[in-house]
Amino acid sequence: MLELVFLIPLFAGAMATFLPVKLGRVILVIAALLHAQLAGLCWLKITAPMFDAYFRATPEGTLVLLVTSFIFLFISIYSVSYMKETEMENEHIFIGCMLFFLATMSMVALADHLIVLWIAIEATTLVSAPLIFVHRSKEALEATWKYVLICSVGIALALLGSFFITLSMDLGQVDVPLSFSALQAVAASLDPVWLKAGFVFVIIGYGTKMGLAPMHTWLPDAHSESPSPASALLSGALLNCAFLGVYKTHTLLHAAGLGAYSSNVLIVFGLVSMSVAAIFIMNQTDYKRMLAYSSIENMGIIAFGTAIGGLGTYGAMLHLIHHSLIKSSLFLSSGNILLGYGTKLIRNTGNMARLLPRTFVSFFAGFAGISGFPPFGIFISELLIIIGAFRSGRFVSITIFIFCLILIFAGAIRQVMRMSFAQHDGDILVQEKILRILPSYALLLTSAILCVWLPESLYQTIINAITAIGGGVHG
Amino acid sequence: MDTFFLSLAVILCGGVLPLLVHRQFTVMKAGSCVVVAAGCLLGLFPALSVLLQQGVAARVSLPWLHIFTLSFQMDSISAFFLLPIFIISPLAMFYSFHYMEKKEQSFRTAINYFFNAILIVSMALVACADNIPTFALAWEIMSVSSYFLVVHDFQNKETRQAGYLYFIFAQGGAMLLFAAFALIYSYTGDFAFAGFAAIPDSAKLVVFILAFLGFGSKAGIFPLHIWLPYAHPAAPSHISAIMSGVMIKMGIYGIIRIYALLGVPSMVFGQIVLIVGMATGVLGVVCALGNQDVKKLLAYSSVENIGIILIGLGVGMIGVATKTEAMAFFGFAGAFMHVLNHSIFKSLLFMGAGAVLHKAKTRSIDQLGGLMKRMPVTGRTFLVGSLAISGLPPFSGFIGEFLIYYGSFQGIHLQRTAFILSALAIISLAVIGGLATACFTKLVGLAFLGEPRTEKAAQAGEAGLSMKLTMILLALACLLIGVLPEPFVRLAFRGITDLQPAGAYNPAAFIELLRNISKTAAFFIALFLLVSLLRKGLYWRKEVGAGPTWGCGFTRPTVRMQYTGTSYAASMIDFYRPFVPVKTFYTGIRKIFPGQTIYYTEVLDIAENKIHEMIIKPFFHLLQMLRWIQHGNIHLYIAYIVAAIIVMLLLL
Amino acid sequence: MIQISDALLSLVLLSVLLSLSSNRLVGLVRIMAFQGIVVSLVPLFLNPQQGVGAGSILFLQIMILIKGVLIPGFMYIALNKVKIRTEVEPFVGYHASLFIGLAFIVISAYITERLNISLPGGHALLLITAITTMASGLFLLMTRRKAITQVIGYLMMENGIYLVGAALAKESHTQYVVEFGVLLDLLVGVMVMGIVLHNINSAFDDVDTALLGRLKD
Amino acid sequence: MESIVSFCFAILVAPLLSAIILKVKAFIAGRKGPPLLIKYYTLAKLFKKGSVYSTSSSFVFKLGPVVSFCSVVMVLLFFPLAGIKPLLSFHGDVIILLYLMGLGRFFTIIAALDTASPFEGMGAAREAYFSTLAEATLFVILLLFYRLNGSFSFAAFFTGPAAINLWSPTASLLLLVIVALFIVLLTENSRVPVDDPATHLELTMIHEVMILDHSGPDLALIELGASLKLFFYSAFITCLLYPFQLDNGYLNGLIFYALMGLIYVLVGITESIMARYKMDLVPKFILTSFALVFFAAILTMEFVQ
Repeated sequence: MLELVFLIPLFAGAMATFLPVKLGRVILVIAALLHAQLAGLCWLKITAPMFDAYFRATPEGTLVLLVTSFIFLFISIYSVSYMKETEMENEHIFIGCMLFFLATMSMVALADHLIVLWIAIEATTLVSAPLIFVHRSKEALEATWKYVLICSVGIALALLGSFFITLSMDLGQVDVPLSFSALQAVAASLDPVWLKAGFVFVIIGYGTKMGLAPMHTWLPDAHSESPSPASALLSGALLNCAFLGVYKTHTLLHAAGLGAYSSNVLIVFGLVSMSVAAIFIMNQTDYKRMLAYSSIENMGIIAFGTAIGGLGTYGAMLHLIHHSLIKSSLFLSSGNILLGYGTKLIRNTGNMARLLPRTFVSFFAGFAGISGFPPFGIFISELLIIIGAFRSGRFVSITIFIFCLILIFAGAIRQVMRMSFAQHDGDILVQEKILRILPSYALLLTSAILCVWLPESLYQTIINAITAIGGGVHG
Repeated sequence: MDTFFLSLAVILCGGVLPLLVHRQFTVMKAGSCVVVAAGCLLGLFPALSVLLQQGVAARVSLPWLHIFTLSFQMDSISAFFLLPIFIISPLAMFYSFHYMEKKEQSFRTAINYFFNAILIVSMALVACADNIPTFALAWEIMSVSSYFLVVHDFQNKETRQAGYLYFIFAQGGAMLLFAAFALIYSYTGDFAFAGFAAIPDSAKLVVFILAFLGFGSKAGIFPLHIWLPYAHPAAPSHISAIMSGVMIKMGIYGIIRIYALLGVPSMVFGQIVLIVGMATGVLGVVCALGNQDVKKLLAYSSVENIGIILIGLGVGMIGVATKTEAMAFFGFAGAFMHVLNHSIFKSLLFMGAGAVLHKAKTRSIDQLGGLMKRMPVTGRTFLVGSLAISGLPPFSGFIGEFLIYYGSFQGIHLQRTAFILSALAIISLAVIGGLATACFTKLVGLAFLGEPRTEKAAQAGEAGLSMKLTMILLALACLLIGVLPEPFVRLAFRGITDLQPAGAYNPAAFIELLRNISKTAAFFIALFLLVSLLRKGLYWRKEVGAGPTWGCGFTRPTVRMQYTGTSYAASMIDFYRPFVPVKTFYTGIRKIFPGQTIYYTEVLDIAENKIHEMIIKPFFHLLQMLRWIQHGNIHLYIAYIVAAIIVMLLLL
Repeated sequence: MIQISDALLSLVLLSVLLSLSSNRLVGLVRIMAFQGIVVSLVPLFLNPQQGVGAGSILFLQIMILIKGVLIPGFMYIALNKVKIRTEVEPFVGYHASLFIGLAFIVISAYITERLNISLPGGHALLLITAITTMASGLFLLMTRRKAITQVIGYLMMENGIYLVGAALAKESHTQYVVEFGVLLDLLVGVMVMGIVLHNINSAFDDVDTALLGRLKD
Repeated sequence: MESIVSFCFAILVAPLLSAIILKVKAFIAGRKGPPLLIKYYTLAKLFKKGSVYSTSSSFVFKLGPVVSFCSVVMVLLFFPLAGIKPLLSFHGDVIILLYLMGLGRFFTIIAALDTASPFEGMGAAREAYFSTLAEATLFVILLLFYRLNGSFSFAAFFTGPAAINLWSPTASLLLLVIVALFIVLLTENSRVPVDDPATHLELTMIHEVMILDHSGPDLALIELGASLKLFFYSAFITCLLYPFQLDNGYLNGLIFYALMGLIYVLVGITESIMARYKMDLVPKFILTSFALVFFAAILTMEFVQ
């Protein structure tokens, strides 16, 4: 009963929405724990889907599911403490939507049917809108509006793309169920023109959701205005889900022999995203926006890595895992900073090393991790992507890639050092609490551990996920 | 190799220990020093045994993350570069025992010790790494740990800026390295270093240039040295000693390693290295001359010495390219020797500067003076260090430079390009030598001699015991290598045995020459003692008076009338203008009864200046303009999506 | 004999043009309701020879309910509740919009011509209508100041996409469950938008999206 | 044995030769001038005296004269005078010798800075500055010689069959070298037009101002050292002028010292007919010498194939 993975949070969410808040918090954590176990079962291939026309535990989906489940567990622990501190209005709605969000994301991860995937992704937009919106400030409203509208428009286009893929099937005179796994098998006989057109719309559509420039415009607003646990979920889990949509379509094109085309498209989008992130990380004034742009950058990296194939794709998958872990940890730390200083403006923060030492450690370590320093895994993934790109002879794009990485690092370290070390007059509003520190530590630690020891089965899952598009470790 | 890893483990323990016992300040420092020193001592054994028993190259590899192996190999080059790491680092730790005195910053000191240990370990791993991922990993750990050491005093704005700059250069350099390695991998499909030589020649050049820039940014080649004069002064002095004495050498190690691995006897490599080396050396020393900040001056002097080492390497590479064995041999050996020497005297000088900073509370030469009497040990050891770094016999610096000279002279008989380059190498070495003398006479003469220029300098006292002992030890080493160079040069010769093209030369005749040098040095010292005795004799039973310095008729001289560092260097700097711009600030005299006026000059670093003006500024302006993209207007945001679709459909 | 489907499609086109030139919000909502119903009917008449299954009848009813009644009704309530001034307030004038709408038709005709694919039943008009509707929807999204007109633009775009789906996809692939899901998403989406709209109105005293420009770099 | 004698003779004779310059200058100015033995008198007087040390100075001040004297003596030990093999010599000794002179300079400079006198500082700065340029010239000369003759020591440059001198096929190059060396001689020994040892304004001096505070035997060592240094440079030029390869050692010596005397006279004449350059023109003057030898070195690309 694979579907339990998203049914349980769905049910829990409904319960949490209507039950008292205190009970809701307990439900949140319990549901997260249950979900983690179910995801584990799914990973171990113990559960089978009931509606196998629509759902299926693909390796890439399993990977995303595992990551989502894992970070959700820690975010849920964090958000319990966070919500206590902020005395949120409508907390039951927040908790409910968190769980709904988990449910829809799990559905994305398991969806195999083209349109079901679309429905699930669209649903994530809808259930996450209240998460952004929860503070009801003018900025939050604006961010929510932009999020909902831009993403809806984008995803509507993805639906169009899915229709085009259906059309290519009709034109290719094949009649199979409209699921990725079925299409994969007959990919060669699909009509190439419409398949490409479908890919264009899908990548624009899901790319909007994934935060690929130039469709990324909603992302910095939404990620910076939502409460930190929600930002962590948006950045660490949601973007992966959207990526999954892109990835599956890319796989389809690759199987149809159009891999070169889709790779080029992905590379261009990846690089544009990184450039845009570079532009805005330089001189950024708001640290949550900075993290948001960093997510855009990393999605660009993942898209790029996926596209170049070989080691690069392996690197992209590793990047996906580690980015989720580290970025969600960073957003959790940023929540502590926001509580501590009461502002998102970098210039009003400072001297974190003294004032919020534990947060400083997690924030700085997270930053080092996201910039590709060992002992965090992004070091490996970036190295692999660079190597992979050279291996496939994409010299111009890798030059831009490296240039953007340096630029982003230069921009971000400036702000991070300012926050960590610069003079700050004034007191800390809310002190650090162990419950709000440990989750971000745990996430970082996981990344570090995965950089030292990657379990065999996880490695195998990654390999299974990437072999379909010519990824591998010997390419 | 087991001993090697054991020693690294011990060093790591020495790093973790302070974190555990940071509440007992003295115990923590002493414990950490002892453990790290023990680890380093242990590490010296395998390094020396590889160096002394020719051809022993130990290799260890273990799997990592399914697709990599972490593999280490200790050949003669690695072993040689391990020497400074394992010798200088414990001494610097020992020095820090009295240098890190702030008990209230006990935890921060513990963190400093922790990252210091990590830095030592990572440097050792860099030197022994034998494939791409291992190297990249060790390299990045080295960068990140040294960054934390630089920002030790993070309250200080300048320190933060220094750390910022350093981190960017470290990461940028690392990216270039990754690119170089990736390019190699794209041909070999194998992570191991061993296969590097198999790639096509055209790619080798690109790889070499990328790697040269990447490693050069760590070593401090011109114009990528910009971070150095900021980071070294910002770090605590024992860290500066390690960074300048040891860490930047890892950049040199990288250049040598990539050269050895590519194994291409092409002239171009040598030309690049030599020309960059000359520019680095000359501009480094001129900038050093122009700077009045003791530690900044020393940092620029490190740039200069990197230049000298690169000249040596360049000469060696040209020697290989032109099949002039002796030239190759001596160029490389000289570079190796200078690496060792520089690590010794530069750490000595940084420690001296640290002692001055510690006691006189200022780094500006123009505020010091007369320290020789107030800090006799520091002053004397600093003098020895200065003599050594100026490359004067009978001190150690001369030996390395001599080898490089000797190598360059071997190239004089060659034709055209090789001849001109050798000639230029010799000339630039001479110019660098002369300017280094000028620079260090300035440093010693103005900071340690004469009268104190400020109250702070007048009240300075001698440094603590551990600091003194360390400096004396290093100063003795400088003299020892200068007088008895043979065993050390032999080590350098052993060091280059694994540098294939140069390894075949038989330096027996040269050993004779070394003995001659050693004899000359001894003779000179004997002569010196003789003349001193003679002088003693001449003064025997004579009246020796004391009085003020003759003011040339000026009756009321003050200490402020002494020559300053700025004025000392002014005309020499002027000679090298446009390459060394000077910023002058002068308020002028305006009114009939002029009030206070301000005159102020600063020697700028051309690389920093020009890069900032010509690249960074316009580029940032462009970025600022592009920020318009995120204007907040949702209609246009949707238009972006539409535009993206249209473009993609048109390109379909 | 005039084919019913062609007539319906013409009606859709007409509604698109009307919506472009409409200057009253209430009118716009009514046009949308009309368009929703017509669009829902199109698939029924597209392939008359195939016959009509029970499933599709049921689905048609749900469709009309959602597109023609629920969503417009919901927007109507929102319109009343937030007391929006009734002008549409475009960035691009009504006449210009109308002309652009006509241009869309021409361009879609050209594209359809170029695509040169075998459409079910040879309905070239279907594709023209679909593309025009989508383009006009996007156009409304980009050129209308009020938030609620953007929602309408979004709806129009969805209608266009639905038409494409109806034109291109065989029913056998999508089995109603999925289509129902799509519809549900649409409905919830519009509701969420409406809620946000409501909140925007109470926070800003207007739903002019030009006010929503604080978040920028 | 011969070498020791020649070396001792050189040390004894050097002050006398220095006095020749004074004599020539006086002659041209139409004065009688000091006696030829004036330098000996001065040295004797200084050796007899005691000293006064500045309270500002430290041990470095006392070290200065000793080290600079020793360094010059060392150089002379390696130099073949009048074709006689020097006391010491080995392949590569030129470099260590030039650097030993650098060591001497180092100590002279810091000894000057030790007095805390602004004038001495000024002199020290100039000394440091000009010698960096002169040193470059010397190294180019070395590399030129190495290219011509393949040897690497003073003894090998100037003795043996392949000795470098004006009578060899590469004489045209050597002319340039001799002019350059003469300029270096003037610079390194603080002669007009670079420096004016006879001036009475400290602001304009280089070498003399650096030793203002030295007195007694210290000063004597410096004076003697200065004479020896001048002797060394003159001998360098002399060796280039003529190969001292006659069988008769005495004749060799005679020609050698005659040529030496000639060079001193030349220095005297230069001092008499030229004015001291403005300080900022001096580098140009020294650079001329560098340009000359560098040109010569480039020319070897044609000569030596």
